[in-house]
Amino acid sequence: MSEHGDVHVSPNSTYFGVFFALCVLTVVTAWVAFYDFGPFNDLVALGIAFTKASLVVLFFMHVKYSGRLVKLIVIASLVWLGIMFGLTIIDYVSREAVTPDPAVVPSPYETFEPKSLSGDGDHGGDAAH
Amino acid sequence: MSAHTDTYDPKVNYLNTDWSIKSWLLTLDHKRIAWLYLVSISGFFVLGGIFALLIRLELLTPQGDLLSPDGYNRVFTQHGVLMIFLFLIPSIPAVLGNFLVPLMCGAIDVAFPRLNLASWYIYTIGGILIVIALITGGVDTGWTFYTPLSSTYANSQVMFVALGVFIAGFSSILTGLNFLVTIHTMRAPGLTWGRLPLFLWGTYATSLINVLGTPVVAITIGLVGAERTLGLGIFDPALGGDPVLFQHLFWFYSHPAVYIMILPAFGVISELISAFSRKRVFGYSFIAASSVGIAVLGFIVWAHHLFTTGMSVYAATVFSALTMLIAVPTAVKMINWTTTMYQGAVKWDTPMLYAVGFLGLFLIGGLTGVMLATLGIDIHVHDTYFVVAHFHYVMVGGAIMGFLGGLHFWWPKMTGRLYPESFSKVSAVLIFVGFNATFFPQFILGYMGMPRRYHAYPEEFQVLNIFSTAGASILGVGYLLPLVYFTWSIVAGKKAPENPWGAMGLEWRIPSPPPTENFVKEPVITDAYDYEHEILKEQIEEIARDEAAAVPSTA
Amino acid sequence: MSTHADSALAHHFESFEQQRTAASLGMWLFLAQELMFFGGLFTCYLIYRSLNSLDFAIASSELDITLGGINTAVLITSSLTMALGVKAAQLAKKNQLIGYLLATILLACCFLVIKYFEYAAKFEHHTVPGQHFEFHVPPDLIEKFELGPERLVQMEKRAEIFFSVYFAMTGLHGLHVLIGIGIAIWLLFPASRGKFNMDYHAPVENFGLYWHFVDLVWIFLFPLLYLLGRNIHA
Amino acid sequence: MIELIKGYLPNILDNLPLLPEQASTIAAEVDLLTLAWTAISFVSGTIVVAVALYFGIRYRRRYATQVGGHETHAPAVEIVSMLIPFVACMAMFVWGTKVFVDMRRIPPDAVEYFAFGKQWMWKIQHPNGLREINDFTIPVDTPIKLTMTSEDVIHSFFIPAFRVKQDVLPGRYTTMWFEATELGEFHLFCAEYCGSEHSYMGGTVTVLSQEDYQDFLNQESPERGSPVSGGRELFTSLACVTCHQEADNARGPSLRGVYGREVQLASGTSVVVDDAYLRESIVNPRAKMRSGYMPLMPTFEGQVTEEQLHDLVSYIKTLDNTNDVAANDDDSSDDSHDSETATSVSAGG
Repeated sequence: MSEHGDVHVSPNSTYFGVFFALCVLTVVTAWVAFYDFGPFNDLVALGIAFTKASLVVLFFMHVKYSGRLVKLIVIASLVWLGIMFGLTIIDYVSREAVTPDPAVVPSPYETFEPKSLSGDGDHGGDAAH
Repeated sequence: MSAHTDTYDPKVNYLNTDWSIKSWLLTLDHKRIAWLYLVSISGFFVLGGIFALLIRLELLTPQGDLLSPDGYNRVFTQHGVLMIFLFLIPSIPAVLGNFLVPLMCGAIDVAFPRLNLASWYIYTIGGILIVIALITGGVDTGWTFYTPLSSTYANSQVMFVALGVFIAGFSSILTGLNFLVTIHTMRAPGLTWGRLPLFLWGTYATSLINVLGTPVVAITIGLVGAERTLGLGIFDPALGGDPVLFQHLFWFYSHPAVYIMILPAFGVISELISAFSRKRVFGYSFIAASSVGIAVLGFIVWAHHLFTTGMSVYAATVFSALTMLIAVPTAVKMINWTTTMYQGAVKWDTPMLYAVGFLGLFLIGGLTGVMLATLGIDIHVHDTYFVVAHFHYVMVGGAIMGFLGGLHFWWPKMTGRLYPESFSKVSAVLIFVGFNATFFPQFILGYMGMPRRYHAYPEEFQVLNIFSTAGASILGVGYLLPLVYFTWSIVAGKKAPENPWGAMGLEWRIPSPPPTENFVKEPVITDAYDYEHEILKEQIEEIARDEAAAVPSTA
Repeated sequence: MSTHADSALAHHFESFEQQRTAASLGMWLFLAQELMFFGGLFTCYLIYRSLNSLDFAIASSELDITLGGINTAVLITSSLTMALGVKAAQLAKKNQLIGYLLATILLACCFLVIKYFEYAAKFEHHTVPGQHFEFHVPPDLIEKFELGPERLVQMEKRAEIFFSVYFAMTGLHGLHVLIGIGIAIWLLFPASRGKFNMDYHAPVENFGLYWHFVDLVWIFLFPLLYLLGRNIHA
Repeated sequence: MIELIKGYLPNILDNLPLLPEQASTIAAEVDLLTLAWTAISFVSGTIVVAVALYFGIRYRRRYATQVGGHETHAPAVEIVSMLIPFVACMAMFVWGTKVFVDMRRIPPDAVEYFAFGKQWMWKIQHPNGLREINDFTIPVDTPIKLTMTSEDVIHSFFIPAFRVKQDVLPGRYTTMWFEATELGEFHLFCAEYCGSEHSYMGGTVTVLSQEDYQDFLNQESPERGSPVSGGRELFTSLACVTCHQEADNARGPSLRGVYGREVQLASGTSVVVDDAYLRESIVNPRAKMRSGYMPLMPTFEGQVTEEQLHDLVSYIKTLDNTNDVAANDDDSSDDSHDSETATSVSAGG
């Protein structure tokens, strides 16, 4: 693993530069959060977060100067996270919602307390008599 | 390593170098840690086996008269938890893996020996917590901990077991991490990736799953615990939480976990078939690549456990197709193992019996797996005994056959003793027959519609259940035998030579049992399966002489 | 023990380089594991927010953006001191290393103290999930989004999910900060004995990686939990 | 002893069917798919095992120093071993998905029924409001759409003879459909593990001819029974039994023999259990909490009528140490269990 042979030492200016950039981006992200960009709200916030994260990973964590294996681990773990997010969400975005007519069937949980379902019917107690 | 040559005493090996209890409990030697694991998982296997026995006895009659419903629920849950989290997942990686990974790498030890010992302690703490749960009332959620049953409704020791599983999970994460680093950085000079024994490829793929998958189940089970104790409501349907999300997260790990159990077994089988055919394994690079391929594919198929939950039809279709892709690398392995025997010099010793038995059983397990991935069939057989039979074929017929095969193969190396070949052959046949008698009827039961986790069942299912229970008793005897003759062999077995099988591989070129430092002289790195190599010639001839001496010629 | 009494090179390694590579690889794999560990929670957040984005936006406006912002700054600063600390260890500058470690510990404590005040406020306002959970949608928002009584009941339940996710994520993150403080204190001992140099500084370097990871998680938690949906008041 | 064992062993030949009855339109489709897969598996499995055994015997080791040959890679073998399973799987995937889509595509003319799962019973509501518990009576040759939800944990509605199964989730509706083709009685199971009495959570699907089904719908609702039997039914259907169990770790106190006894309250005082205390505890459970229990019980105020309240109290009064708490006993036989939980049909809504 010769790519790890020499230890990389960054100059202090790099660290302070990154720190300064992180501070600025934090202020920016907090400030823009109060403005409405329509469908891009999440993208802006996450874009800034990704930029900040990349700065930390590349410079504070020295990935920019690390060997291929470390870079591979970083990329692979992000890909795996992507698999977990991506394949879970495809279920949720494509589920057909079943919402029966509340006049026909008592709705569970949401607007009725759960026990009311069992309470009213089976004995024809309050409803029928 | 050469530095140790001058102090080497051939009578001292890793087992007899120090007899004190402390030297075992505080050992950093990967070979001794393998023993710590072997003893602990055997204990949990026996315990899990007793629960299995109770399940089969209960199901002998349709009425559910041996155990109360709650008692039965506890028994099958505990069977599952013990067998999966405390036996199967650590079995091959932690026992054979710990013993063999450094040996096969030509290294003195794993990369992080202290972490390795810590992993065993973490595993033990997890195990103790689960045992405490068993003693103080048991757990009845099923090993899958589905919410909201586990988070809100269950009335048993869910917290202890959840905590135990959570903690034991970190043991397998750390073991996986250790092996990955070891295989990457500790290989002897000249041991290139293309020369790696296939057992290491299997272990490598397994470790990938351990590191990337296990944390997800840990946090998921952690959330269930938080829901029970702290009142967090992440999966609570009363708040609009989705219990199916729990299942997604749970199976994100627990499906790959099946490959944690089976991939190392694949590695073992590759070694066994090659060694007993004395032939380079067929299509080496395809078997190696398919291990990693299965590990990766294993992560994108989890939702096939959710087809009946009311998940999206489109997502179900995607997952069904992805699942079927796993048939391809698996078939590659099957075919290559078979063709390895072509023009080989096949000897039917006990480990080979296990290997061929594995081939047959895993074939059934794998093919029914693809049937289950077929949407139209899965809807009917999901959560029935068909599924139970399928995963037992994979986990018992696959993983345990692989584990036992490997244990028989490397036992002379681990202990320096030979086990009685006749007994071991009998037990291998008993296990094969008993296993099929136990689980094949369950395929039919499942298709007939008998749901799993049933404590009482309609009468028409009884005949097949009787077959199954009868088979289980044969299987039980089959599993008891190795326990007896292995223990006996440690005390009174014949001394094992360096290489009793005439196998290739670095571990067969050091004394049995190995010295603490593994390699007394710099290991000569060769191709792992070059059976015509000079190095092997002398050893094979020695075996031939021994055999000729043992069997008086009748010709 | 596997380490020789006076050498920092464990006996099963051939060279410092091999040892350092192994340590760094091990740490990165551990971080991959950590990422998946938090990933489970992020998946919960992702699913629930995509299903209930308005509910989450309204619930998140309960959080104190100032305290969250200050905490972000505190963690970023601690990341800087840690990065400088690793450099000091590499260059065998003993006193600098101790100073930076102490600064990191101090900032981490500061983070936890602020977190404590945030949590205390939640307990006071009954926005802690569980039996006593209570959440009331601000009247101006009821009007703005024309929320009917049924939708309000639903929203209060979804708010409990939001706060469950909030406490799970920040709680786990806080636990990591706490563990980090413990490790940093433990590192002070070898640091004060001047054990670290160009050849052997893996413990400090790996702790640095861990600490940056903790910072990274917060970099995402801050916008996801505190910021997204702030503009509903606009 | 032998007699006992004989009693347990049914006639083997009568009881060894290999396929469940095909009683729905989808059943034959599923069976055909399964048989096709079984055939493919059998052929390919047999080939692999036969070849392995042949190689193992044909190339067995003849002398102790023998080593194997050089045939260690053949691209053709690899290509074939990848291509055949890939093609077979994709073909079966398409077929299997087609069957699945048939299962999921609900015919527009399907009649909508409702099913509610709860620990541990199925409650069915017919389109006209008629309700059944654990029995599901349907007309033959009619597409039936079932909309389902659960009141507690996840259950799964499974009719093997129809080859259909659908999980029933709390907080959400799921649907399934089927069309029965055969008259008769079929098993209804809960396939998703749901707690203590999971194996007993099921019943019978009765398929009637169109005329018989009409007769069934038109039948009179049964007369109201005695207060005690009414209370017993309520005790089950309101799920009181879920918490008020005999078990040591039950969530609620056992009610067996509680009437007339003095019990400890959480407040430190004690009270004699009489009609008024039982009533108050149902309507306002937290007013006088028993010591040692969590305040988990929901109020039933407004959920039970005065009449029902009276029935419940009457039933609880009869619970002495010889009387069974409904559905909580360790019944060993299926039949007696069913009679415990199944309540009679009555017209509701």
